[in-house]
This record gives sequence, structure tokens and C-alpha cells, in this order.
Amino acid sequence: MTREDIRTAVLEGLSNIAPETDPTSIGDAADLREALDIDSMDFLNFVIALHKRLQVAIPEVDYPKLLTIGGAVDYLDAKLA
Amino acid sequence: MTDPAIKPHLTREHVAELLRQMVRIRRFEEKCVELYQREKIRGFLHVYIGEEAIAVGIMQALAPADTVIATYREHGHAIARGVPMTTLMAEMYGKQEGCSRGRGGSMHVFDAKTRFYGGNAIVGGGLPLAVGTALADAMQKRPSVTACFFGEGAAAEGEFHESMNLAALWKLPVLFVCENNLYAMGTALALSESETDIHHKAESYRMPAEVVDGMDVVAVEAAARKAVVAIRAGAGPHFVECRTYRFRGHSMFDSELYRDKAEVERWKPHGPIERFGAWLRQNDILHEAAFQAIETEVAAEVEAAVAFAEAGTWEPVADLTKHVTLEPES
Amino acid sequence: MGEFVMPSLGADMDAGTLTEWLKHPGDAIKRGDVIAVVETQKGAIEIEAFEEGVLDRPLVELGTKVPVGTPLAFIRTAGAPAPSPVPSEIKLPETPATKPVAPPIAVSVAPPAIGRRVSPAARKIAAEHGLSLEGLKGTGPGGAIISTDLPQAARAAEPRAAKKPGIDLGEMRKAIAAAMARSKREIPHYYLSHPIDLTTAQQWLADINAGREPPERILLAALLSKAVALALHAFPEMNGFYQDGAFRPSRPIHLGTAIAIRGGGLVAPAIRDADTLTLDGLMAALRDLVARTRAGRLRSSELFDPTITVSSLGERGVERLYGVIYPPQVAIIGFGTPAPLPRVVDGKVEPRLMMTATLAADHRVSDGHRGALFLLEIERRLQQPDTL
Amino acid sequence: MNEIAPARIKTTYREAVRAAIRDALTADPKAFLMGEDVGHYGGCYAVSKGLLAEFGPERIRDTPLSESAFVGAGIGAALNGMRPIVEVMTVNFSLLALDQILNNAATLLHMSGGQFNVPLVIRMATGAGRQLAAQHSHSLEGWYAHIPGLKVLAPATIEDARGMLLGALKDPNPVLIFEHVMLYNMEGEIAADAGAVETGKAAIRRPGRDVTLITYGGSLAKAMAAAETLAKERIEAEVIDLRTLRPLDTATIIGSVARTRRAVVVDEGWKTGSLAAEVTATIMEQAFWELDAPVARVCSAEVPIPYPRHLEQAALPQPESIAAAARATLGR
Repeated sequence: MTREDIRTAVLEGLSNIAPETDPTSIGDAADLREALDIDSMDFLNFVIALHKRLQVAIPEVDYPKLLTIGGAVDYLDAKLA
Repeated sequence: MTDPAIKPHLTREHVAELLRQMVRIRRFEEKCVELYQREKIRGFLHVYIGEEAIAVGIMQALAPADTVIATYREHGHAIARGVPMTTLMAEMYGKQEGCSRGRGGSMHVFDAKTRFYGGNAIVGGGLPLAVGTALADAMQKRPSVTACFFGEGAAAEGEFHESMNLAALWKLPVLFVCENNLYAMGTALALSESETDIHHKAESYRMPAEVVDGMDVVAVEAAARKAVVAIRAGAGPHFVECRTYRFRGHSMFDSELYRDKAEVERWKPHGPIERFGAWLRQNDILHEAAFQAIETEVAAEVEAAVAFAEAGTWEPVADLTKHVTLEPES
Repeated sequence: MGEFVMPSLGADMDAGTLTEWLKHPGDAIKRGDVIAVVETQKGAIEIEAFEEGVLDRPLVELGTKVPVGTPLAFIRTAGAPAPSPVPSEIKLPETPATKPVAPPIAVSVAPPAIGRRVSPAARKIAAEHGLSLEGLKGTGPGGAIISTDLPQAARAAEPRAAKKPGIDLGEMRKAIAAAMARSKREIPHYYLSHPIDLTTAQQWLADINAGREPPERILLAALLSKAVALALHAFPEMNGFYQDGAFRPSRPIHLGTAIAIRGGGLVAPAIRDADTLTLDGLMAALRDLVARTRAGRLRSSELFDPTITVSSLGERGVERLYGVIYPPQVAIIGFGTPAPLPRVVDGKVEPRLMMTATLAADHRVSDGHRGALFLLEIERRLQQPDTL
Repeated sequence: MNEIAPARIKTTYREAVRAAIRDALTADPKAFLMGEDVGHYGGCYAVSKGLLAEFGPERIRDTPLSESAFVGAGIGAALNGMRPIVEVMTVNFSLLALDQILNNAATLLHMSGGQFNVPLVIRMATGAGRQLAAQHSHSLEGWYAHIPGLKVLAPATIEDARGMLLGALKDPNPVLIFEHVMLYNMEGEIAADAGAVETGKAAIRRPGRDVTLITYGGSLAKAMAAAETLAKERIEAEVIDLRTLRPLDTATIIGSVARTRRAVVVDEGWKTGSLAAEVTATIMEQAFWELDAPVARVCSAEVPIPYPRHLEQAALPQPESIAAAARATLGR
């Protein structure tokens, strides 16, 4: 799976939990909670979606690494490597 | 004009013919009842058993150019008018060899050759039509008559009254024939009419009206001849109320909760075939052999009709939407 | 030998019940003889034979309802020997051969393909998102491009998700306005607040979640709700409705859970019987409620069920919130955003995860003393998360 | 011994209508049944069999074959304090009373400036399937659904047969109830204490996400059968039973079509100018931008219903034709 695929998965995961927003319009380093106005339930759903789609373990302690698009792509890329 | 014979000539040939026609209707319908229960015939089936004298008597007075309009209990009228039993039975089956191509079934028998303008399954539905066919004859100065049959139940419909009035007002050549069998489906005459002498209703429209014993084929024929001669002479519509009785249920599926079995039994000896046959025997007009010959001949005709219907074919489904509108002739 | 069958007396007769034999085995039968009585939906009808012969043994017992066409008895030709004692098995009638199965009527939904077809739904979504339809493969009628052929990103934003059938934001704003205005007009609120140490609870939750896949993980919000629900057992005056000048406590505990709607607006549908749910059950209920709220699929009853409301600010908020009671309820619990703060524990200053809980309650029903005890009870429960 | 009454009872559509009439006459001394052969004969379709003995000829009133007169009399009686239930034998005969229904029942409230309402219920049989040919087989309820001032109901289930009449009797307006002839023999179980049901709302008889089948009355069972067939092909059809043909519950229709994006309207009336056309136009007006396929209609062929069974069946909507139309909306 390429980084681009991972990126697509992250963006689609985000647009599913925040359908009225456009995740491609926010920067890679922006805090998703701020930029997309998502709460802990949304974030949990985001993690669940990534877990299902990519089949990676995402322990709770790693949540902070997923708080930006760039961070999430890096983190998942490393996990899948 | 050839002899319009106001009175029936009761020659041996003529009485044999009257009997033969009634027997043809009776045996045909008895077969229909059987075929219905075997699901060869479907939909509603209303038989005329007990009332045959009316159709047979009235038809004696009609000419080929006359018009007949009947009800949903019209197999007898069709047979007496000359619709072949074969195409009639095929119609009962719904085969495309039927007189209405199978599209109509028992209640909607039509036959252009004999100017049989149908069974009609709407009570009273035929009366305005009869006014119209007669209007056409009158406007084209044709000497034809329309014979319109209906039950006493129709007298409750507005269309009955509107048609009576119009026919009388315009002096149209209609013979209205009321077949009063005392029950409109399951409702007794006395429970549905304030005036149970139906012919009085016609009289109130200033139309000559007469009551006859509808179980007596000769009496019906005599009344019809007299009326038709007058109508052809331009006297306007006439009304004949024929008192009769239906021996079987309204339709096949009728448990007859509305009348006593004993009442039906009381009427049976007065049936038109039974009475006429007894009279012919008593007066030695027809010999037993003649009766037998009629039965044999009719049985063969009914069998042939069933064979014709059985051999008939189903109209292809591809033709489903045919006969809905006609293309204008080019 | 002929069969005497259950006749079809009407197009609307499918079956009949044999109620009486008028002829008996061995009796001679003539055509037209009435031989039995059949009960139908229209009443009893006498049925007749159409052949000559001798009535043989009946094949159907009296009182039996059989379909049209079922043989009721044999009629044997007079003089012919009786049939073998075992009658042939009674067969239910098959569909008569005169009933050809009608072929389906040809239905043409889409006219023959001319050029490129795009469904109205796909057009609308594409236009809203500036998507090009180039290169897309259509899977709809006649190869038309339909909504599901569009890229996922656009579909996620399609009106199905965003339009929220059932929730109209404008209407909701009006409803909130009316309820809150009434609350402030009618309900004499009193307010209490109390800091709660969540360090233990948070740690307990982290330990639990560490061993679980994401879909099974529990959020702090579920833990807080459970603590409130259990605490209410001892404080019935916080749970119920003030109506027509009197308070009516509610035995069931339906926790109204404030959920912000993306794009503005707020609803507080109920987690029904929250005190009886396990923590996992409560978490599941919470997830379901949030999902349905966001999808606009709430049942109206869920909005009127709550007996008390809980509002959590979650991770991104401020220290404390002062709730406005949702009438006719009589209390609302607010949870601020947890934050690490210095706290004195056993004489030493330690960093602890602290959260401020508030209570707004109806002074017509309870007073500050009871309210304070209620907050303390919530705190106590949260210190023993394994009992929740 | 303690016996618990069974919660459900076996009954038929016919018996359910009869039970509803019995309830109505028992509950309200002003209620009565009037029509052709409802009394001594027991009802053309045996619906009122036995009621004459129970309630007597004043309240189970046989009428002459005078549709215009007895429907008009029903309107008059309703105007003047009674609660008549008028049975017209079939919709085909109701045409003889159309003047009364349209020009009086439907308009009196309006013409009197709201002074005179007509709390009348008219029941009639409708539909084909019994080989009764072209004067006894038509589905004309769509015509009545055209008329403002009327309510038009089409019970398709035994529960609705049991409950709609009672609901209709609570309505201060003229309500027409269409009972499909093929339903009278339908057997099933209903709650022993079944009673009045809500009218005015459509029912989703089967949920599904791929296509919405919208129908009513005698075609419901056919649509359900089609949905079963489609399910085997992994097409989940949602089936809506309109129940009330006027006023139409457009919210349920639009809500469903907005979800499934596809609709097939099934109506035993002829396609041209049909109720199906009305439903289709409503979808076009209110849900056009939600659609992924043209709305399909499965209606009766444009021919008076023929007598022979094979042609009659070919003229009517069938599960096969409904399923084919549904597949076509999915491009299959």
C-alpha cells in the first residue's frame, strides 16, 4: 500500500465522520479536532474506520499521533511497512 | 307487407319449433352448469332455466333486420335469436373462436350477424342503448324494431325511467320486455319496489303495456306479435311484462338464503318446457317420438358445441391490447 | 367410474366444507340429483351429480374443508364391480390446464442508450463538488452514471448524510429557543460546582482500552454517564418532571445526553434506563445515539424521554459549564473539560487529572444541600470505576 | 382452571370487514348498512352474511338497484345526523352514483361554506382476477382519488380490513373504502382485540435500501412476492403500502425514494392518467434530484379487462413484471 493509498484512506475516514467538511482543504499539520470540529466520539469512529480498512492495531496511547493528517499518514505508513 | 300474423299459427311444425328452441336453451345451459363446476367456464354464470319461454316467444315476432339487446342472463336470447351454439359455447370457454372472440364470456355475448347487441352486465345498462338503436332506425326510416330485455330489478334504476320516457316521447320503435322473475339477485320484488306491477310504470309514460304469463310460450309469442305489428306501424314503444321464475340461483354461487326451497319446488311444474310439453301431449299434437327426436338432436348439438369449444384456441397474449380502438378506414 | 368432485360454484370460491351427504353408498344416482351439501362463505349450497351410476364410498369425511376439484366420492357405473377397497390417494387439484401462466408484461424503464446518461442524483452531487464525470463507469440503467459511481469523497457529502431527514436545523433552533426561554422564565435554578479527580478513572479506562480493539473501546463520557445514573438512585428529586405545579419523580432513569450537531444545533436524546446498562451497553447506546443524531435518524420519542440531562464539554472545552434545565426536567449535570492540575494529595502537591462537575437544579423541587450531596455521590462513584 | 385468551385469532379479510361493520353498528346506534343485496342475500361477496339476523332490516337495509338514489340517500342521512355505511356492490356500479358522490358528497361542505359536512362511508369492491370481464373488473379508485372533498382508503391487509372502517367512521368527511375482490378469501391472524387503525399514513411493509416499490390494495401481495424474488438476487426492495389514496402520504413516499433513489409504482388501474401517474409526478416534483433511475410504473394494460384467464392475467400487474421493472431501475 502506497502512502497515497494511506492518505486516501485517512481523508475518506475523515469525510465520513465530518461529511460537510472538505478534509483536503486543511493542512497536513493542522489539529484535526480544531480544523474539523470533531469530538472524542468522532475520533473514536475515525480510529475504528482506519483499523477496519487497514487492519492495523492502533492503541489508545498512540491517539495523539493521529491528530494531524500528516501525523496519521506517517504513523500508519510506519505501521504498515 | 307479407303476413305479419298477429296471432301465432299453431301448426305442428311451429309448436315443434317452439319446443325445440326451449329445449336447446335448457340443455345448453344445463351443460354450462356442469362445465362451470369443472372450471371450463369461469367468471359469473347466470342461467335462464325456467325463463326460456320469453326469449323463444319474443324472437318469433322479430325479423332478421331487427335488433336484440339483452342482459347478463342472455344465453337463451342468443340461442333463440340464432347465434350458433358452437360459437356461443366457445365464448363461454373464452376461446378466440367464440362469438365475442372470447373477450366477453358468459355475460358479454355479442353477434353482429344476428344483430345481437349484447349481454350487458350492468343492470339497466341496455335500455338507453335500445333507445339509441331504435332512434337510428326511426331517423333512417327503417321499419325495424329493437327488442330490449331486462329484469324487473332494472325498474329500480334511473336509466329504466329515463329510457321509458325518451322512447315514448320520441315514439321510438322499441319493444321493452321485462322478465319479471320476482328476485333482483337476492332481493324480492316486494322489498325493492313500491309498485310491484312493473307494467304500470311503463303506462305512466303513456306507453301501451301488457302483462303476460311468461311461462306460456304461446302467450308470449302472441303478445310480442301484436306489439311488434303496432310498433312497425309507428305506434311507438310497447312494453310487455312477462311473469316468470328462475329455477336456479342468481348465479352459480348462490346459496339462496332469500327464498324457500319449497317455493322453488312449487314453481317447477309450471316451467315453460314442462307445461308446453304436457299440453302438446294432452292434446296429442306431438308424439312421443317427436319429443325423443328433439332431445336426441339437441343432445348432439350440445355435444358438438362442447367439442367445438374444447377444440378452440386461446388468443395469443401478444394480441392483448387489440380490439380497444379501431383505426379509421383509409 | 367417475369422480364426484368439490365443484367450483363461483370464481371467488376456492374451497368448500362437506357438511352432509344426501345420498348414501349404493344409492342410484341420476344426472341432476342433489347428492351433498357444501358449506361455503355464502352459506350451504346443495350440489348435484352430472352422471348416472351408483354412489360409491365417500372419500372425504364430513366437516372437511377441501379445495375445489377434490374428489368427494366415486360414482360407479351401475352394475360395475365396486372398486378396490383402497381408493387412490386424494390429489389436490392442480392448476387447471386452462390457466396459462401469463408472461410478464414487458416493462421498459430506460429508453435505449443515447449519449452519456447521468442520473439526477449524480448530477447534483457532481455539481456541488465540482467533480468531473470524465472516465467514470456508469452502473445504472442503460449504463447511466448514478450516485454510487461517484468518488467516495463526494458521496460522503451527498445530501443523504447532510440533509438529515427528520432534523431541520432552523426548526431545532426555534425549539431550543422556546425551551430555554421557558426554562429561564419559569425555573428557579440554583447552581453548584465541584472539582472531581479523574486520575484513577482515566487510568482504569486506559488499562481496559489497552486490551481492546477500537470498536470495543470505552470513552470517558460513558463512564461519567454511568456514574450519574447510579448516583441518581439515592437522589430521586433530581430525576423526573415538574408539571402542573407538582414534581413527579420518574422511576426509570433516562439520561438525556447533549449531542452537538455538526453545523450547529444541539439535541439531548435519551439513553433509556441508563442505570441498568453495563458500561459496555451504555457505550454502545451512546455510540448508536451519536451516530443516529448525526444521520438525522432520531425517533421523536427519544427527544421527549429524558428524565435528567447530562452535558459534557469533552476534550476541547473550558473548565465548567452552567446548564439550563430542559423543562419539564428538574436538573442538568455539566462536566467541564478534564485538565491536569496541581492538587494536594496526602500532604504533597501532585499533578492530577481534574474535571469540574456542575449541577443546575430546580429550587422548587430540591435545595442546595441535597444538590451538593448528589455531586459528592457522583464523585465517590468515579473514584471506584471498577464498580461502574 | 385458568385459561388465557389467545392473543391472536385466525380470520379472513371478509370476516374482518364483517366484524368491523358489527362493531360499528354495535357502538353507534346511528350507524347502519345499506346497499344492494346486503341483507337477505348476505352481500354479493358475503361480507354482510348473518348481519340481517343480528341487526334487523332497519339497520341492514336492502336497497333496490338504484345506485344514484341510495348513495344520495346515504348522503342525505349523513347530513341529517345518521352514520350510514353504504355498500356499492362494485366500483363499476358506482359510476351510476358518480353524480351523487362527486357533485354532492364531495362538494356540499365547500358549497355550504363549511356548514354541512357529509360523514358518510361508502364501501365497494374493486379490481380484477375473477374472470368477470370488462364490466366487473376495473380498478377505478384512482378516479375517486382525483376528487377533493373525499378520502379514499384501500385496505390491503386483514388488520386494515378490520380497522379502516372504524377509522373512517370517525372521519367527518365522506370516505370511500375500496376492497379488492381477490382479498376477501385471504386468511391470516390478527390480534384478538384488533380495532380501529390510523388512516392517512402509508406503511412500509418491507424495508429495503435498493429500490422502493409503491403500491396498494390488491397489488400489495404481488409487490411483496416481487420483493422476495429480488431479495434472492441481492436486491433489497422496500415495499410501501399507500393505504390511503387520498390524501397521499407523500412524506413516506419521498422519504423512502430519497433513500433508495429508485421507485417502481404498481397500480392495477390503467397507466394513462392513473394514480400511479400521480405518485410518479409527486416523486418528480419532490425527489427528482435524489433519483438514480427513471421512475417505473407497472399498471394494467390499456385494454378493458378480457374474460379469458390468460389474457386477464396478462393485462394485470404481476410479480414477474414488478420484479423486472425493479431490476431495470438498477440497470440489470
